Amino acid sequence: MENYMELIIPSYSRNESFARSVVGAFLTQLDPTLDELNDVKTAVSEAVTNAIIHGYGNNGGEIRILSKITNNIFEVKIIDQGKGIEDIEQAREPLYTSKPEMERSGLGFSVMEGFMDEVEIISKVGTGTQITLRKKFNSVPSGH
Amino acid sequence: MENYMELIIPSYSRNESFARSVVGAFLTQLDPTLDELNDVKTAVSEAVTNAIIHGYGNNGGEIRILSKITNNIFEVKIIDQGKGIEDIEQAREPLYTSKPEMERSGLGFSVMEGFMDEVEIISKVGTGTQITLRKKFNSVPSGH
Amino acid sequence: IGEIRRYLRDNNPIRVSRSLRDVAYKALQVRDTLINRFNREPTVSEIAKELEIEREEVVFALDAIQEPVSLFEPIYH
Ligand SMILES: Nc1ncnc2c1ncn2[C@@H]1O[C@H](COP(=O)(O)OP(=O)(O)O)[C@@H](O)[C@H]1O
Ligand SMILES: Nc1ncnc2c1ncn2[C@@H]1O[C@H](COP(=O)(O)OP(=O)(O)O)[C@@H](O)[C@H]1O
Ligand SMILES: [Mg+2]
Ligand SMILES: [Mg+2]
Repeated sequence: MENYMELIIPSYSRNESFARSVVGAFLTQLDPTLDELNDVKTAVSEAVTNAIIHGYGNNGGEIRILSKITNNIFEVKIIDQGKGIEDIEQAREPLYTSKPEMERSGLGFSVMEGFMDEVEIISKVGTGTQITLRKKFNSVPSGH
Repeated sequence: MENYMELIIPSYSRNESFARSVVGAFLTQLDPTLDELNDVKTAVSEAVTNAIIHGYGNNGGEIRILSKITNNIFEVKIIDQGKGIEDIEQAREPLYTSKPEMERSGLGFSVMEGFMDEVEIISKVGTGTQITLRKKFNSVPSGH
Repeated sequence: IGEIRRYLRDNNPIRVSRSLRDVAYKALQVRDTLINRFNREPTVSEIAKELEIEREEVVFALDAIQEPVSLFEPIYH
């Protein structure tokens, strides 16, 4: 099975749950369980929240979400044209946050890594950030 | 309230229900009644089906869906780059269909007009079609 | 019938926010039922089929009862 979709939304925090649901709805083609669905949605939620809070801060901007299904591989890219990440290795570290004053946990990337098979980060300061999340779905529901 | 979203999908018929439910989810920001939600989803469904069947026929292509909320006005554009409509007035006529052999009802545009406040058709043969649907929501959500 | 429909529309407008919550709670109940029936986690399509709704609608309904916050964020703010 092959399919894809692209979603563009302004970086308002109220669009975070919309984006997450749209990706979840798209994923239903692979017929996940609710737990699998929640894992992907949680990971997407972290990446979109990062684009809103860190990428754009208080400045407006657009978030692009590209999702693709190739056989049983699910992929989603979350792309912003915000401020970018200076040190990607540091950003990946559990508990690292550049906004401790905002009570951020610094666990966003750890959550993405825990819930997905692959997490790729491409980022350039002043240009933006592209997060790619991938997960393989093996589940063949029995009896249909 | 102001918000917008853009969704791009390949013109597969299985994406019709996905597109419809994404637009429905976007509309929930205005907290419509169930009837209002179903009206909009039905209209969107007709326009997306038209893009798939008439716009692209058996050829692949992309469908763009742009939706915008400005105060209590809901707008959604369904855009294809398919074959276009030769005679727009004729296409709008109830029961007119260019594919009677496919058992089309010819009621798609009538449904859109019945369920929405405004239906705009812009189309050029060989270039594509853009349908704009608009509806005003007066409903003030009670108690939340 | 048109009159009645209009009357119902004007006087009993069920808001989507309410209806989504109802669907979500039903989906969670159905999930439990199906776990017992199949002895495994049901898939989203199986839940949707049981509720006679589209699978995408299950997702949007469940999200309606979830707080739109990042996992480790404080819930107040
Ligand atoms: N889209 C982004 N744009 C700019 N910086 C980012 C982006 N995503 C993550 N970062 C940086 O990576 C750090 C770690 O992210 P994360 O693990 O999600 O923790 P938190 O969001 O709690 O700070 C952030 O504090 C931020 O400095
Ligand atoms: N996106 C489109 N691209 C090309 N032609 C279209 C498109 N949408 C509608 N049409 C034309 O308008 C006619 C009427 O559309 P509609 O009222 O939905 O009836 P039906 O789809 O049942 O034919 C179609 O038969 C087709 O010729
Ligand atoms: Mg984060
Ligand atoms: Mg039609």
